[in-house]
Amino acid sequence: MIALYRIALVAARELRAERRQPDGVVAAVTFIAVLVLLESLVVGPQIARDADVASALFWLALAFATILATMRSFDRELEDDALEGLVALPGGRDALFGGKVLALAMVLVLVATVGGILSLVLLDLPVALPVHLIVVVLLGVLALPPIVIVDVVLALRLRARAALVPILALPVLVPQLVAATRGTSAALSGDAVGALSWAGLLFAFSVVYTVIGLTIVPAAIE
Amino acid sequence: MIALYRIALVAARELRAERRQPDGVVAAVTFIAVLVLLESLVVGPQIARDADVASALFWLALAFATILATMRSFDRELEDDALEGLVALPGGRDALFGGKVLALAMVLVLVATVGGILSLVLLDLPVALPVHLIVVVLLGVLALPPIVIVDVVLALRLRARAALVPILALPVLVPQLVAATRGTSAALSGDAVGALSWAGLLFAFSVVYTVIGLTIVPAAIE
Amino acid sequence: MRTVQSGASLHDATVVLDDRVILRAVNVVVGPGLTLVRGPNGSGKTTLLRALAGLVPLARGDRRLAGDVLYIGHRPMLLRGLSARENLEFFARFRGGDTRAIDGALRAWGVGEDMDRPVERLSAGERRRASLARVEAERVQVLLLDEPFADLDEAGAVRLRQTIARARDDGRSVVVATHAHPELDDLAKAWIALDDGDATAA
Amino acid sequence: MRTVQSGASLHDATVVLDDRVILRAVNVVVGPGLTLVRGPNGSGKTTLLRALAGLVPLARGDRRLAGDVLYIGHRPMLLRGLSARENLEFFARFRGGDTRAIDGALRAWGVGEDMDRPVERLSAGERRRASLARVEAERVQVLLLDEPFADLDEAGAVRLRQTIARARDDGRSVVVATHAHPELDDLAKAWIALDDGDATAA
Amino acid sequence: MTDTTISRGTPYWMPRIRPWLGIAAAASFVVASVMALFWAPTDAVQGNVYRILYVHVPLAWLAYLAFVVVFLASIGWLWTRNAVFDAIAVASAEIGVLFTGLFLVAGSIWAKPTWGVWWTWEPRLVTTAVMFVMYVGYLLLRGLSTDFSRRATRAAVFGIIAVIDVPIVHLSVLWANSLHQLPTVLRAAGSPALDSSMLLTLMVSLFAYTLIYAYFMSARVSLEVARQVRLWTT
Ligand code: HEM
Ligand SMILES: Nc1ncnc2c1ncn2[C@@H]1O[C@H](COP(=O)(O)OP(=O)(O)OP(=O)(O)O)[C@@H](O)[C@H]1O
Ligand SMILES: Nc1ncnc2c1ncn2[C@@H]1O[C@H](COP(=O)(O)OP(=O)(O)OP(=O)(O)O)[C@@H](O)[C@H]1O
Ligand SMILES: [Mg+2]
Ligand SMILES: [Mg+2]
Repeated sequence: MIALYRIALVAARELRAERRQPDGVVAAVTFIAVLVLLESLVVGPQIARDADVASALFWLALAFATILATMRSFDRELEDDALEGLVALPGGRDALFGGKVLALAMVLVLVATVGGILSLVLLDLPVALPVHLIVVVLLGVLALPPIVIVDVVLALRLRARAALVPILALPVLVPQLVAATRGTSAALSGDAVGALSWAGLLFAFSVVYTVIGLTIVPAAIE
Repeated sequence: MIALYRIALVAARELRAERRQPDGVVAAVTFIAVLVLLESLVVGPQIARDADVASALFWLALAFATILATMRSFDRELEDDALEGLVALPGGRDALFGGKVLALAMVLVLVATVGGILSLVLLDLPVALPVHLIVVVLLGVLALPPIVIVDVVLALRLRARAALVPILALPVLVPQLVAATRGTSAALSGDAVGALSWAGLLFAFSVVYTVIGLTIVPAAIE
Repeated sequence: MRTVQSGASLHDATVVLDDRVILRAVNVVVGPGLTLVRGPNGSGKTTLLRALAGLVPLARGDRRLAGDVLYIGHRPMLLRGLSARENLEFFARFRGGDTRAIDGALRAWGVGEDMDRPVERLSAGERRRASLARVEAERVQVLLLDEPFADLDEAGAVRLRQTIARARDDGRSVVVATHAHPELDDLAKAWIALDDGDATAA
Repeated sequence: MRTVQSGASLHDATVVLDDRVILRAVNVVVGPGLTLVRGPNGSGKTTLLRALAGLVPLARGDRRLAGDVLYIGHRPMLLRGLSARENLEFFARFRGGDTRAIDGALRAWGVGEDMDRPVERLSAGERRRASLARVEAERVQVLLLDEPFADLDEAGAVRLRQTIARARDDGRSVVVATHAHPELDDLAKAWIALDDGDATAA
Repeated sequence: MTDTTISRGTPYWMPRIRPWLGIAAAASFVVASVMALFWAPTDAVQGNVYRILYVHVPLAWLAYLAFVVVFLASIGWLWTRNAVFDAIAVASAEIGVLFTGLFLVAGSIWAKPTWGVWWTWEPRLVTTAVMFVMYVGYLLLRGLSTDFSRRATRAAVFGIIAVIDVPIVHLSVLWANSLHQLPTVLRAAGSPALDSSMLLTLMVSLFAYTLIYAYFMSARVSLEVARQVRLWTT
């Protein structure tokens, strides 16, 4: 109980710091919008409207948004040794991971919702199975934060941090991104069975990584 | 003369700090490689091997690598107020932009070379005009840093920095990325005139932005 | 090995950073009252405090702790973006305590007017004061303060001495690493002298 | 307006940060010798020094400068990743001077052994010492030191006082913002008392 | 070091002419609307939908103008440090973003019946969207900056860079495979390729929207100057 309360406190602190930048979420959304714009401009409109390609772009953009948001969150913590202040609290080490995952997941759900609607409208995509699409996107979004946060924590205090994180994170994210892309594309084009089985895989990913994170992250922080 | 010497000093300092992290360049290259892999995996090999799509992915990845590398460079400067130490030097304000552009361009040339060779090999692309390709890539790489550095300086010390920089930089980079993509694709598919005229445009971009940067960035730093 | 009623202790603790031995087989027992850590620059004071707080992995030896620890390092450890009040509220809630003491503590430390401004907009001394207000707001048994006088003006230093004296009188364990401030010696019960990684207790 | 031979001055300078007035129509003329800036936490000492160094935009008024400035703030301002020696070499070369004095200066400040380690691996006091070695390595006319005693041990503080005295005797303009350290008053020629953004010279 | 100059308030004639400017803007808007809706002939190919032209095109041009004004005011601020330039820049940027949003929507509404889609990926549309995002970014940058002169300086630098997109939007139709109308009025070779009564209607609309822009500007600049004065006198 107390552990959950502490996780909630860390998440609330994170969200508050995030909200102080009134345009934090706006920023991430604009980022996705710019990426969608950019890619369709360089790739060409026909290709960009393909259900596979559109989903791939969306998930790549979301992966980057996650990495950026996570790094920003830890950058803030490293200034003035705030992270150390948190870790020095009794139970601080254990609450860190859960709190960050929770906060980041909430931010990303918002970003994905707005960014997804934007992509649908901008690319004028037909949606065959809206409910399946929502389920897939939600599970895909929940699968992203744990692994990115684990990587950021591992890379913390290493010098090449900003560049190291994508390297550590992206290969591990590849399976999830492929699953999310296939699932999204299945939901867009009406393949209900495909969408649900990818969603199941995504759910498994997020459970596995969350458990791993809760177990090993406390040990990885000094 | 003294101004050039100072720019060289700032660039040398930057490169040295960069070299201390032996994985700086490696990191950026891996980043590009992962991105190329990821996209070809989710988008499908046929589409990914298309000259247009391959160039587009390469340049998008390079744009992100530039943004990441620039932000990392300034993160390092903000720790312990090192940037302030530089700006407080006589002429420091003026040398900052030039030095950073120089250092970053050198890093990016390396990254683009290795990343480019990697993409060619991984995607098994035929190259019709190798010399033109080199010219286009070189000019494209030189056109990226000025604008990214200006935007990072503008967003310096602002709270939503990590999110603001891509938002400010990417739209401004769009024309350059389109030019670089078209030029690369022309060089890959044997259109010599096309490649050269896009290269000329890229050259114009880098000159214009460098001049603007050298003129107004000093005013933008406090 | 002995048991400690309230406080912290290191037994035969060796700390290695960067392949260099920073603390060498240190035995330190901190009990109620004020313990002063003295030693020249680079002798390992910060590392010792961080080891007591469990922030640094021990290469050998072990650490015992009775009661919660409040560690305040060279930097104020407040999260940017949040105000001083929000930072302190977070810490207090996290410990399961209440937040009633916070306003009073911040006001007593002279940052009453600035307590709702983001901490990165405060001056160095104001930030230090806000972080020291945690001592009153969290009321924890073991206090580890690393160079807490830095950036404080005369009034702030007086207040800090009073705070330390009061904490000592309350039976809390207070460990302060600081240069100069000989007047603290009158309050102290124990001294740890560090020299290049070797600790001698007095 | 007067002319200044060597030194720095602010005329009718107003600084606004965050839409709040931090310095209010301040007139300050700093000439050769030691000028002490005194004032409680948050009174604007750092802002005054930064304004003299040209690091903060003036909302009104202007700044004059004769000779180069060396400003060292609350933080040591050394670039992480580089060693202390490399940092100092960069600064010296940037000013067009030579780098011969650097090794000696770092050794004199007690960081001779650590001068080739990356600065982020130094202790707080060692980092401060490395940054103060710039005073000897760069030999600039106008020195602006913000709370330079922070984190220094007794030996370091003694060395800093000697350094300040020597710079004063050489006819350099030295501005030091610090709390306590009343012994500096004997060396000082002028005082600036800051109170909530208003400066009074003495 | 240059001083920041703060104007002592809006020029005395500003508030006096503003009502007249508003009346003129409203009147010419009514005239332009009547001409656009009833007087101008129906298009031979598109029928009545084409009338969106009279909103779409003037708004696009005025958005260009607004961003060029941002550019000039930005140079003005960096050069003179006169705060009134910053007021002009922010006012013009906000109005420019508004107008861009409006002509994007108008174009989109026009695209549905003529091209069959609300939005498509072709150079003019994409570059317009990029321009929109860029100036939203400009406003974000302003919003995030804290104090006055930093905000003004940073925004000015970006305002100077961002203007490069205006010619790019204008020239984007010349790229291969553009669906969008090629330049019909503002074209290099020869006179406008447009029916003369249509052209007249367009010019009257342009005049009306220019007055609206001027009216908005005068109101927004005064507001901003008043804020500056309040800030600097407390
Ligand atoms: C969302 C969709 C659209 C956008 C973003 C857009 C954007 C623009 C822009 C930026 C201009 C100013 C051109 C310049 O002078 O540089 C313009 C002009 C114009 N647009 Fe559109 N437009 C859109 C849809 C349409 C549609 C559907 C039509 C008609 C089929 C159309 C017809 C025109 C015409 C006739 C002009 C005047 C061209 C000239 O004389 O230069 N637009 N549009
Ligand atoms: N970046 C900033 N934004 C807004 N206000 C600031 C900023 N930095 C400082 N201030 C405010 O300006 C005032 C003066 O700050 P300054 O740092 O100059 O004080 P100081 O005299 O150096 O204090 P200290 O003794 O604590 O170092 C303080 O009230 C502080 O809150
Ligand atoms: N992260 C690190 N990696 C490697 N060595 C370190 C690191 N941090 C500190 N050291 C070294 O450990 C030794 C002790 O450092 P510590 O910070 O504990 O000293 P200190 O007594 O607190 O000094 P100060 O009075 O300067 O604060 C120093 O020699 C320092 O160079
Ligand atoms: Mg220490
Ligand atoms: Mg200060």
